[in-house]
This record gives sequence, structure tokens and C-alpha cells, in this order.
Amino acid sequence: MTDPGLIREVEAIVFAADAPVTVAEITRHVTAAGDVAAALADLAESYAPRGIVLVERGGRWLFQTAPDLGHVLRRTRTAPRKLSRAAVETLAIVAYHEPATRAEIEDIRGVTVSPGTLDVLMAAGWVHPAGRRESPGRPLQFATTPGFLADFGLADRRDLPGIADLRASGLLDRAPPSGASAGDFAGGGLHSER
Amino acid sequence: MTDPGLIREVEAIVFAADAPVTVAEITRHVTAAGDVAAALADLAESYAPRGIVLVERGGRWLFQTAPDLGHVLRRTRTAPRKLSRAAVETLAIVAYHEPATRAEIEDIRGVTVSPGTLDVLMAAGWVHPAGRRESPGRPLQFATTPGFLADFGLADRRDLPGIADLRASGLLDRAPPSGASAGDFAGGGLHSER
Amino acid sequence: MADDFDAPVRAPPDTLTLALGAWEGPLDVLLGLARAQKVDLKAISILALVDQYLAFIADARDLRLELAADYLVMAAWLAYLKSCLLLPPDPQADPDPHDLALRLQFQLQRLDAMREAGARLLARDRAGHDTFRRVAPEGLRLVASRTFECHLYDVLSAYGGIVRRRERPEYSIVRRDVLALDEALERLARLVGGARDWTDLSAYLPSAPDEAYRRSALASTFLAALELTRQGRTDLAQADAFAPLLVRAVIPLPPHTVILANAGGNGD
Repeated sequence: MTDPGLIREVEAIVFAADAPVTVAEITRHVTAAGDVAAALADLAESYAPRGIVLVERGGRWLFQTAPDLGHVLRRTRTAPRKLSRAAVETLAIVAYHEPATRAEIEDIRGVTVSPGTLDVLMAAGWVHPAGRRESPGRPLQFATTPGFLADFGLADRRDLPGIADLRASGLLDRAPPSGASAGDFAGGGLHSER
Repeated sequence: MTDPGLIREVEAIVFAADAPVTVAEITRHVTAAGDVAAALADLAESYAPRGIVLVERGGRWLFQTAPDLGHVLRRTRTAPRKLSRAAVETLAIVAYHEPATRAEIEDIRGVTVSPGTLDVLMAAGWVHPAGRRESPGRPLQFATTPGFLADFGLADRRDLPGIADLRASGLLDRAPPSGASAGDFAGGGLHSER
Repeated sequence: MADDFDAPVRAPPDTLTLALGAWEGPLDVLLGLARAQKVDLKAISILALVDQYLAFIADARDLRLELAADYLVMAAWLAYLKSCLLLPPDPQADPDPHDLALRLQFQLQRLDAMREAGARLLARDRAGHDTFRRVAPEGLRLVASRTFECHLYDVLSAYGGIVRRRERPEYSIVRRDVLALDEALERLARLVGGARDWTDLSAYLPSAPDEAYRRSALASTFLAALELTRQGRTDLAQADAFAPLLVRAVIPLPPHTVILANAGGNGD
């Protein structure tokens, strides 16, 4: 069992932090000696049945209300803006393929990505530019953020629904498993260029 | 004992509220039946020993970090800074000549002492005001602290190496007490003016 | 374009609306048609799909709907694919039409998978929808404290520096504080002048408040008296040990001519 003094400090730190915090960030603040990760595990366990729960999202810890109480709390808050179908698809494509270039998003969706779509995802703090692809034209790549994991209740990217199956079935590859001349096909038909 | 379902709802509502909430506001949102005030009392009791506590302020309830953990949330990190040359010189002059007035320090250094310099030495805990000189203008005098001796590994101010040699050579002779103004001090000691 | 993510992502399978604004491009239409076949996407008939798409485009034209160019490009490409698939297999064909069909199937499956993934993401416990956080947390603060680094050596060398700085002006002042021999020679010769009466040498000493200066003047004036006597310009007399030292001029001379000559040879 972890030192109760350390547990109290960790509890207060995660509670007061203005964003989900890593173990390293917590460690920088605690004054009591001990294993911060163990203290977090103990805390998460003690909070599990409560109305507030302690969760880990992408290596960062946060308190949030228990998911089954959403119906109680939704009434206290104004609903967030709904996402367009294009935004949801684009977010899914980035999350499951990251890092993904705009051309890859367009190739999968079969339409150009309207300028607003990626902006909305970036403004929400879910998607961010993640360097350039070392390929002709050095296109910008996009990836999801730790905030995406936290906001969608994902412990990490392996938690993405069905990602293991999709990977196994080859649907996250850039070309069908048969190895058909994918480029010719995309250029000739499905990929619309404007 | 209050219904645990109600307690969870109350807990989540207070946690997620954008401001401290009254019992009436909580009651308006809960879906479980029961006494909200009793649920709050139960919650406050169960949180009392934790790093987060549930408190009532003017009829409104809120979660906050335990009052004794403020130092954890506002953690001070020691980042050693080098003293400026002006500060080191001023410290040396105070150490060798204490109690010394600002005018004396300036006269010995040959340059004015900026107000920040003595502030830095006082913030470091090495110099402190040591009464007023009984001379025209009653200037404030400065002396070193016991902390100065401790931090610099000196048992006594007499341990300052070289001070005896300097005094023997006449360089550290103080002016006669009769002429106690800053100019006279300097005239009698480190330099002579005709 | 649907702005409501809670609405079904796919169009109802049987009734394909011709309102083109509801479709996000030709691939979206193809996927809608494929789903309408009510079979696994892996088992769809590409030929049937092509026919359905071409019928969809024909209907749109009949209704004089304006079709974006990419819908027509897709129609043309699918018509070409269909003709290739219906021809007897040609091993020389490049690309192989069957590979193209596979590729189309892959694209439909992939888009479908991403739609499904998006829907499953939205179904998770989302912040602001199912879970809620604190609205205005205080935040954590790391404050850098003001500790200062300074060692005894720094203090001592600083003080040494100050002392050295002060020493330089002091040397020049001390030099002015002594009565140098050449100065004393010039001064004594001038003061004695043509005085033929015996005069106590101490009467010629400068009066100064500084003890050190007076002692220096006594020494240099005494030496000056000896030097002037050696040159034969003054006489010196003393009645007894520690008695006053008396001096008088031998020959009155213009002082400066003599002094210049002697100052060079007897500087110390």
C-alpha cells in the first residue's frame, strides 16, 4: 500500500491540474516519497465506484465524472457542437492511419477535404500537424493529440475500436492485399482531383 | 445512510459544476430520489481525510484541494542564480565593514549601489538592516546575517581571511568615530583625499 | 451535407435519394449502392454495382440535376471497367481489369470501415457528452525560487578587487605627500637665498597638518642642507648632539641655475 500522504498529494495534483497530467509532471510536484504510478493505481481503484473516477488517457491522468452519469450532467451543460459527417470520417481516418496526409484522407473518402474540416478537428484539439512525409512534395502529415484520447475515453491508440481487426484485414493498408496497381486505379477513377 | 446512487450523482454534479452549487440547484438535476443535503454531508465526511475535500461556502458546495496541500500545488523549485558582480562586491564590503551605510558602500565601490543590489542580498538572507547610524540623516546601516556565516562556512566574521592583513596595512582603518559621515569614513580608510 | 452526426451515417438501403447534396462524392454513392445490395462488401457484384451507378447517373440526368464532373468521370471509368470485365480475359491487359475491380472493392470496404470507426468513436464515453471534467481547475504552478549562488571565494576575490582598485589612486596621492629631494633642494635654496645669518633649519620646514608629510620634509630638507653644503653654497653648524641645526648662505646665487645642475647628479 502506498503512503497515504503521497496518495493525498497525487489526488490534489491531478484534481488541480488544468489538463491531464503525466506521472513525470505529478512527480515534479509531490513532496512525499514513493511510487507515483502505484499511488495513481491505488487512487483509481478507490475512485472506481464513485461518481468521479480517475482515468488514464494516453499516459495522462485526469478526474472525470463516471460515464454512466452522463444523462444527469448533460442537463447541466450546453451540448457541444455536433460534428459534420465529413469531420467524423476525417477524424477516424487520421486516428486509424496516423500520421496521415491530406491526400491519403482524400483518397479514402473519394472527395477533397474541405478547408474547414481539418480546421474544426484542430480547433477541437484532437488533430495536429505531425511533421512532413519524406516523399515527393514533402506533404504535411496529421496525427491525433493526447486530448483526442482523453475526450474519446481511450486509454491509448490500441483502444481505438476495432483497430486490431482492421489492421489484420489489411483495410488500414494503402493498397489491397492482392497488390493491384493501385496508383493507376486511383488516378484514373475514384480519386477526384480539382 | 443515503442511497449510494444519489451520492454518486451529487458527487458528479458538484465536481462538474462551473461554480459552487446550492442544494436547490443540485436537487433540480439529480434523478435519484433522496435527501441531497444528507448526501452532501455523507460525501463531505468521506472526503475529509482525502487530498480533495468537499466544502460548503455560503450555502454553496464545491470540491477543493485539501488546505494543507497548497505547497504541493504551488511547488517551488530551486533554480540557483549567479549573483551579479555588484552584489558580490556589496556583500564583501558589508562583510568587511559592517555595519555599513549605503553611502559607505558606494564610496568604497566607487559607483552607486542600485536599490536592487541590496534587495537581492537581503532576499538571499545574507544581509539585513542593522539599525541607523547616529549621524546626520540617520542613514540605515547594513550588516551580514548569521545565515551569511553559515552559508559561507564561517564560524565568525573574524574568520574572513585576510582581514587582519588588510587592517595591518592600514587599508581597512575606519575613520575616527568623531567624523562619522560617509565621506570622512572613506577619507580615513581606504583612500585619502586632500 | 449532413451536419448531424447522430443521424444514420448511411443512406437507407432501398431508397437512394437523388438529392445530390446528400452525397459526398461518387465513392459515397457507390458505397450507398453497394450497401443496398445487402451483402457483405467482400461479396458484392462489381458488375451489378456499375449498372446501378450508371442508372443512378441516368436518373439524375433525366431529372436535369446538375452533376459535378467527378460523378461523370466515375461513370465513364465504370463503363470502361465493365466493358473490360465482360471481354474475354486478356493476359496482356495492363492494368488487369480484375485488379481494378478488386481495388474498387477495397476502396469501398475501406471507406465503410472508416465510417464504422467514426460511428464507434462517437459512441464512446465522450468528454462533454458522457463524462465531464472540472470547469475551471486552479492549475499547477512551478515557481522558481530565488536562490543565489555565491561562494566565499567570490566574496574574497571581489573584496580583493575593490582593494586593488582603491590602491591605484592612493599611490599617486602618497607620492604627493612626500617632499622629494629635488623639490627640497629647490625649496631650501630658495628659502635660504642670501641669508647670511645662522638660522635653525627647522624654520625652513613646511608647515603641514600631515605627520607623514612633515617627517618626509624633515628628512629631505636635511639631505638638501647637506647637499647644498657639499656644493659649498651653504654652511651648516650644530653646537651639540640633538641641538638645533643651523644653516646660512655662502654665496647668494640665482636659485634655479644651481638646482638644475645638482638635481640631475644627486637624485637620491
